[in-house]
Amino acid sequence: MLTQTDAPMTGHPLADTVARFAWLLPVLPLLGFLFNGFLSLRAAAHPGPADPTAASHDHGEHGDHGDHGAHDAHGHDDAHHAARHPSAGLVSLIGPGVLLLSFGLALAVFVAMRAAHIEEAYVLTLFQWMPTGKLSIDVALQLDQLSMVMTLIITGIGSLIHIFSVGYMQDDPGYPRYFAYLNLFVFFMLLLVLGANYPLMFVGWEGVGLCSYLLIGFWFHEKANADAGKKAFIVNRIGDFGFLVAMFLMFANFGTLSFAGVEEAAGGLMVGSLIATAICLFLFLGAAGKSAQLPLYIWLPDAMAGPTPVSALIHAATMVTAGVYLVARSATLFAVAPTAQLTVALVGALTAVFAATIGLKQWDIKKVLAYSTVSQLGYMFVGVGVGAYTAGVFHLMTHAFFKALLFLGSGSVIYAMHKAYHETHNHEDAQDMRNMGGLRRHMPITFGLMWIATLAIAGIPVFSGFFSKDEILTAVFARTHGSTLAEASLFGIPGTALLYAIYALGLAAALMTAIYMTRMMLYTFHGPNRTGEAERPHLKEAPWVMTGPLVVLGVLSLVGGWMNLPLITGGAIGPVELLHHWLEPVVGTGANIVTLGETPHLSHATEYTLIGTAVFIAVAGIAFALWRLKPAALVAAKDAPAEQGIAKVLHDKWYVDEAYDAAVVQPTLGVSRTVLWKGIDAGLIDGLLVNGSALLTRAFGWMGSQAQTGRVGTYAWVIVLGAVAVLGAFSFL
Amino acid sequence: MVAESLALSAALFTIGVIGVLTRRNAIILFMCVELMLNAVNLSFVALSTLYGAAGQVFVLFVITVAAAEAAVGLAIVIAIFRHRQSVNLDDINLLKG
Amino acid sequence: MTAFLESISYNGWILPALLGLPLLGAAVLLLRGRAATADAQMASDRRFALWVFLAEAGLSLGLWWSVNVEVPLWQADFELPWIPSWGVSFHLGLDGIALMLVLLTTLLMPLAVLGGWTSIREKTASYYALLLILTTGMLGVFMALDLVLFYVMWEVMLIPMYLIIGVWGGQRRLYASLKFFLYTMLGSLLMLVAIIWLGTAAGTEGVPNFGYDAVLNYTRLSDAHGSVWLFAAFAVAFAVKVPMFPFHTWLPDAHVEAPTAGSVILAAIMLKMGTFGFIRFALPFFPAAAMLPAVRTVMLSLAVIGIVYGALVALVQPDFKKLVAYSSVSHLGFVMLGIFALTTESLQGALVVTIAHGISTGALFLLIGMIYERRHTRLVDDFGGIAKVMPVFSVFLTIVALSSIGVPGTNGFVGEFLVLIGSFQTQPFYAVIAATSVIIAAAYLLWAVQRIIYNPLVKPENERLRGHDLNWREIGLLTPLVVAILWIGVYPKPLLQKTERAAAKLIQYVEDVRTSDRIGRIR
Amino acid sequence: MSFDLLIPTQLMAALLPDIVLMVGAMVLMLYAAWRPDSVQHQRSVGMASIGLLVATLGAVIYMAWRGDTAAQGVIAVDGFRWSVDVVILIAALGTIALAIEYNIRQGIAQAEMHVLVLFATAGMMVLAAGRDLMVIFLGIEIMSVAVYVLAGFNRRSGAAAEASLKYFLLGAFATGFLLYGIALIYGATGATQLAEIASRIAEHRLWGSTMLLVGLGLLTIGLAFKVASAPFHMWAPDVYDGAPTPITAFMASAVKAAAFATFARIWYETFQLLSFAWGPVLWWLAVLSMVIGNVVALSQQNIKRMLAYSSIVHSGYLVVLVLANSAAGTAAFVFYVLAYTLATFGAFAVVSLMQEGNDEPVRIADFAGLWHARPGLAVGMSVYLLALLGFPVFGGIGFFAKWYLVVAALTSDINLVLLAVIVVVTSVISAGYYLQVIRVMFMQPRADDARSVPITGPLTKAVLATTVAVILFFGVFPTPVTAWSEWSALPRYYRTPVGGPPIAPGTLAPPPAASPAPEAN
Repeated sequence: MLTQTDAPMTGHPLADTVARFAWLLPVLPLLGFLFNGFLSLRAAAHPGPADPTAASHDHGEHGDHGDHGAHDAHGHDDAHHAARHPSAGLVSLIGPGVLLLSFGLALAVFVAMRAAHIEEAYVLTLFQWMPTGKLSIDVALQLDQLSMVMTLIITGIGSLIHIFSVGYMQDDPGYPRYFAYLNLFVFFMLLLVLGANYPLMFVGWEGVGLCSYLLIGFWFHEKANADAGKKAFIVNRIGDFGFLVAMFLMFANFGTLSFAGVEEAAGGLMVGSLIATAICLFLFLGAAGKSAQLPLYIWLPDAMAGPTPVSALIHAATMVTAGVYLVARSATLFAVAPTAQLTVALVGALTAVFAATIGLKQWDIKKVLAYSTVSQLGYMFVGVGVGAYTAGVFHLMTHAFFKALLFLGSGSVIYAMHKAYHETHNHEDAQDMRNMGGLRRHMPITFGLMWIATLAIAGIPVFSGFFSKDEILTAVFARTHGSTLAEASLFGIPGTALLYAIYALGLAAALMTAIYMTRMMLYTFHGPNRTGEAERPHLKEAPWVMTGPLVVLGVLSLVGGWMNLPLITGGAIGPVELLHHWLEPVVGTGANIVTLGETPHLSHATEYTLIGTAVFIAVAGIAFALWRLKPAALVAAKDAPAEQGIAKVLHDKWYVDEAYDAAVVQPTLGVSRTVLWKGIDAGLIDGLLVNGSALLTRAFGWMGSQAQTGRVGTYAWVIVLGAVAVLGAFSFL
Repeated sequence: MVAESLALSAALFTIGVIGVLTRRNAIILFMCVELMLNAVNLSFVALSTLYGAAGQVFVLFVITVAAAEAAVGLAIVIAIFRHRQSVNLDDINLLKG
Repeated sequence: MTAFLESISYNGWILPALLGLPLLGAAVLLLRGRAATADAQMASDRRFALWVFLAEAGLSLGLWWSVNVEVPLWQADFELPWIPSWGVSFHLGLDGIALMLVLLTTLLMPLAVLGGWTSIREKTASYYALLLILTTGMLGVFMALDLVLFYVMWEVMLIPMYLIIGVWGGQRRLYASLKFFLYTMLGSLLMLVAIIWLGTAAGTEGVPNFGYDAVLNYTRLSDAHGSVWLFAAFAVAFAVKVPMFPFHTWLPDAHVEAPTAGSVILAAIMLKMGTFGFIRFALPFFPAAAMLPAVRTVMLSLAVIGIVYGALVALVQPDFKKLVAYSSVSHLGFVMLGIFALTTESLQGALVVTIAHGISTGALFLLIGMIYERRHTRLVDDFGGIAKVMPVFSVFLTIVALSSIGVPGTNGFVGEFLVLIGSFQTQPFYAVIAATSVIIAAAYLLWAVQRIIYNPLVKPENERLRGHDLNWREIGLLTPLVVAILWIGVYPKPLLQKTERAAAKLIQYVEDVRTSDRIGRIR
Repeated sequence: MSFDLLIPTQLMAALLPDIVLMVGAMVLMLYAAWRPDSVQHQRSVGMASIGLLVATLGAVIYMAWRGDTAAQGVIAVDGFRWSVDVVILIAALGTIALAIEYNIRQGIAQAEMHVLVLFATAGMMVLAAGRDLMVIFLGIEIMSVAVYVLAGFNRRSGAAAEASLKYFLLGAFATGFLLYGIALIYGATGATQLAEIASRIAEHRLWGSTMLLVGLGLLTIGLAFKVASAPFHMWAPDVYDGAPTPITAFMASAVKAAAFATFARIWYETFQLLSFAWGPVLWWLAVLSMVIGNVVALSQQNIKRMLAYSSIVHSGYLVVLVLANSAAGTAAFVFYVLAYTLATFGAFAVVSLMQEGNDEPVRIADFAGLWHARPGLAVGMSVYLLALLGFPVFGGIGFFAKWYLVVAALTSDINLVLLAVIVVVTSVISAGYYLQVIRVMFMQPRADDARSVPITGPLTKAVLATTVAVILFFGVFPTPVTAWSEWSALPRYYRTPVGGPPIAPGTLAPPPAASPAPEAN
């Protein structure tokens, strides 16, 4: 096999640095998981007077009579009668602690990597995993610039969210379990980005899916939550099927599954190679599943059933971007498959618009953010799809900042709402924006920080989202000519036309993004408060352990754009294209193939025009929302009339879930039950063939038994008939 | 002469078989069987003109055996008559199935 | 370790000892005096049986070191004349594949006993004696190097299992046990004819020879079309046992009605005899016939149909045990696909699935048994919210279900991945269809698990389970299984190395025969 | 030494065991009639009969040990004869052992029953020895007349009387066919000695002779009736059902073994060249017996009738061995009848224990829960049934019997592959009803009002223990039995010299090499 099996890589510049201990990066959270998991089970196995399961039982009943859909932060129901979990203190130390350690280590490795200026990935082989026949898969970690970026995001934002969770989940009876799952998630996520081959990446890939399943269904006593978890896992599995087939194709054609090996093999392929196209399309199916793209996005909005920090970490900042990482990781392979790239970009663009339309009409604050996430993920796919890998990863990063902030901020809001409702024993929906309003007076810090994030996601200049989104749009435009994509075609439509369409879709999505985000802010923080007189005094800003991480994220959302300032700024406000240069060794080859070996070139005039358009769109969106939406006119959820017309269609998410249910789920179940089980299994095989032949035999037996009349006459006749037959046979044979 | 004797023997045998098939009285049935045996005896006797005394020896054996059978058979018929007061074979079908 | 084992000439006596020990145990169980009360009797019987099984397991462990899988000779070879004039000998031996299955059997049996520790209350001596006899039969199948011995062992297993299902089973035990028996017997009797045919044909100077190597030597030159009927006779016997679609309908009934230990043994070990039969007999004996395009298409299609069909039917099962039974159909389809795709990777994967399925499904049945003992129902919809009241149980159930789904990091993934990636090399079409089952598998198991341990806790019967979480015996017997699940998932290399040589040899052998143009003796 | 059977003294010497038995039986008959009927007397005659049988067995073993041979003649002096004798004598021993206690339980005081068994046994031994159609006829009749009486021996039982009458009438009817067959064969060949007939057929190229073929057909019918092979089987269930259970066991085992012995001998020694004619007929007899017997047995509720149908199935199996027409076939025959006799005996022994009045049928349902009441009996019964099924280890020697049968079928010069397949496939059906009994015994509870099974007497116990032990022991170590049966195979020199009829198309022609592809006959 290729590089990965030459175990220690002694010659590598990173070999003698702290990078040797990179295996600790995932192992630390794993230890955290084991420890927290043990604490969780120990508490469960020794029910005492302060029995958390008993408390949670009450809690379960409590939740049942609520009739208002998915509740977040249910745990707080117990606040007044359940003491904090007995091992909460220890858990609060370990859970975020391991993450911080991991983050520290990641920073150290990052420093070492910066110092070393490596061109080639550092592969840390731990042991052989599945060596058999021609197949040789190692458990090996790959440290390069891309995995480094991802590791920093995961451990960094992960740490913040862990800390936030200490406050957010403090009264939940499943506190240790929560941190166990969260730690396990980080372990798998790090495995995903650090794995040096596709199978190992797949381990992380499925592992994060598993944790996502567990965390979505964290409050499993409500069927909807458990259903959402299951749905996420199964839809993800559809994508995983694609990932698997892609791996089969790689092994069948390249004989290797390591990143290095595949990259080397892909480099030898012609542009437009059928094999590469097939592999990439299957990989993208996997990516679409994990990153919630059309047509597999349906699980992500439902995934909001999980605790809000989980939504922030898994369903916004890290896991859902794994698909983008996968494409970036396979940059060279995608680069030789322009048809696949166009597919990726087109699906991304369509998803961006589609999800944004739904986001326009959601009332649940988390649902708005969920569709926004789907939409932004579409953006990232547009970026990596057109071969602007750096742009995609850049947006991934800034999105991680501002979307985590938005989710945590919404968590803060929900926390406050819930506490208020809890004090007054009100069972209104704490997540419905129609029940909020005017919260800026009660939680000013959250309010301010969330506006930063909103401006960032809308693409207002200076904020981080502006730079990354603009870079993607510019890259699309730049590739309409003089790239492999422009020369390729999809379904007979030339690439150039498609790219223009994608660009247009991108703008449309940007416009809608600005609208729905402003809408969310208006309804949540502005206008009159709609909670009710009793609740209003209880609305408070969250404790510092929660707002602290928000502040950090707010800063990052503000300045994150500086990590990859466009060339056109000319270094006026800071060094340009930092991220681009950093990632060059990893994705450069692929990017160069797409652009036919040249740096995509646009005239300054064009570039300024593009930037201007984007900014105009963003501002227009915000302005439109401010102009049209009247928070004052809104009524609380329980008094709100049902939507009509297109609003209802959007609110009901284009009825996609219903369509899938009718077209896929019910037919599968129905066919399985009536045709396969009752029909073939019970009816044909068991009924007709097995029991039928037994019955037939018995029937013949009964007939034979009846023929045995007991009369000598009958017997004599049979003897004579037999005799005639025998004699006949003897005479005529 | 042999051929005619054999034909007669075959005819007698067939008559015996038909008798067994058609009659319902145990005694008559048994007589029909005796007829079959004696038909065979006729064959043996006829054939012994061709091959020597073996056939005739056979006939003696058969007569002896038939006598023994008759003794046993009639005893059995009496036994069944004691139980059923009938020797009609259609009445004797306790055992069946 | 190896040196120590050599010093006691371990390889010389271990195989007959492994066969004999359970029989001895069974005899002692049946013949020793009765205890005063039924409870005392039960306690003493099960303790005795457990000790015998533990001794057996301990005894067999040495095989891990003593069997040298790199040598292309039968290991721990043991031969005694049995019926010399018929060319039948008592010949035992192992290769890497058989080694794994023997160890699976010996190590799983104590757990199966522990699984039925409290639920078997009547006729305990007979029950454990039957389990012991069954063990001898199963081990014999894996060890036999003589076709007659193999057949005898193959059939011997039937009666104990028949009685275990029929006497200690559930509601419809009579139907299920008879179905199990007749199905299996119908399959194996055709094999009997084929075995006799082969043995007499392979003999010299009028004396048949039923030795494995002799028959192999004889059939090496067999012609594809001539031997296809013989292949079919073997294949049907094994296909029933596997079970392959459409011979599978005995399995759900048998599984559902069998007591826990019976289900565990059925799923974990007995089904593997079918796949083992293909690997050890059907394929090497009749490579040309098995590789006929038509035959191979049929086998691969049935394997893949089994995979998808089993998964789809499992999706709609209301009874959890039945669901797991159908999932077995699906998993064993993977094994068959791996075997008939005929690459080293796929065959190795098939072997891993064999072991993995044994562990995971065995554990699932143990778990079902545990919840059944407490709740007296297996209907998925009767549960709900169990995680609230039995968290430890739920953790185990989740881990085991995940391994059955084939989540990476568990044993299930390694096997399925290797099977699929190996099969894709030669049979991409079938491999891709088979791969769709990763979706359905997640659907049926997660859905069932969700309905059992998650969802609201509304039924008062379930509420009463509070405080009846798994006890230490149950935790203790599940823990080794979970450790094995994770160990094979994370570090399957030792396992793969044990079987690598045997697998590669088989593939090479079949390929050689297939590509050679020799006209065979069997026409 | 080699006997010259034309010298009367040497003929007498070759008949030593038969003479011992017959003379002893006559003496015992006088003794039996000497005293008034009583339980005591019945028992003492029975014990004396057992003694006589043991002595005869000793004589047989002595003769076998001497290894004598004989030139061609009216009787055979060969291993086959001795082996069949041994099986028959074992069956007779078992019958009397069961009958002594059965009679006491059923209130049968007549001591002549045992003597009749001895006479029937003597007839069977003549059958086993006979190499002359005349001797064979005599043997059949000696046996049959005694068994006619035995079937109806329980005079208080209407069923027994009916059984006896049916057996007698139909038996005599079939004897007519048999005898006519002998006459025609005699007419066609001019000989009654088997070897003589064979050589005349070869010499005069008689295979086209209609007279011979019709004679052979009639002979087939007569023998098929005696062995209860379908479609000439219909008497068997009724007679087995009505007869006293020990006698049923005797009929199912010894009578059948003796009739089959002569069947096999005649076909092997004499009619090999006519295989084109009898091959298809026997093929169909075998198939019909297996199918009809199995299928009808499945619907039986009465265990004796079920075992009767099962014995019809076994007739079918044994016809396969006749059909195989080879030395291996005769060896397998000996093996099979031994295994079959032991198993049948055991099974009927258990049934005889379960029986209350003779007219009260023993139903399979009566076995329900027997395991809980009498575990030993239940386990024993299972062993017998599994032996009948041909199941390895638990069915002991029964498995190797079936194994040997299939070996003989597959190594025969006649292509019997399909028949072998039918044998095994139909035996799956038989599993259905054998297991039915095992299942009610083990898996159903004992009914509250179930009849109590009487304490097993010492003789019955001995029969049960011996049969189980032998079945199981030889089921694991079959070598002595295989060696013995190979020793008792009919020697090759009996076979007619080469040269035969042209092989007609569509007949059972010996293929150049056995083919795995089964083809229709």
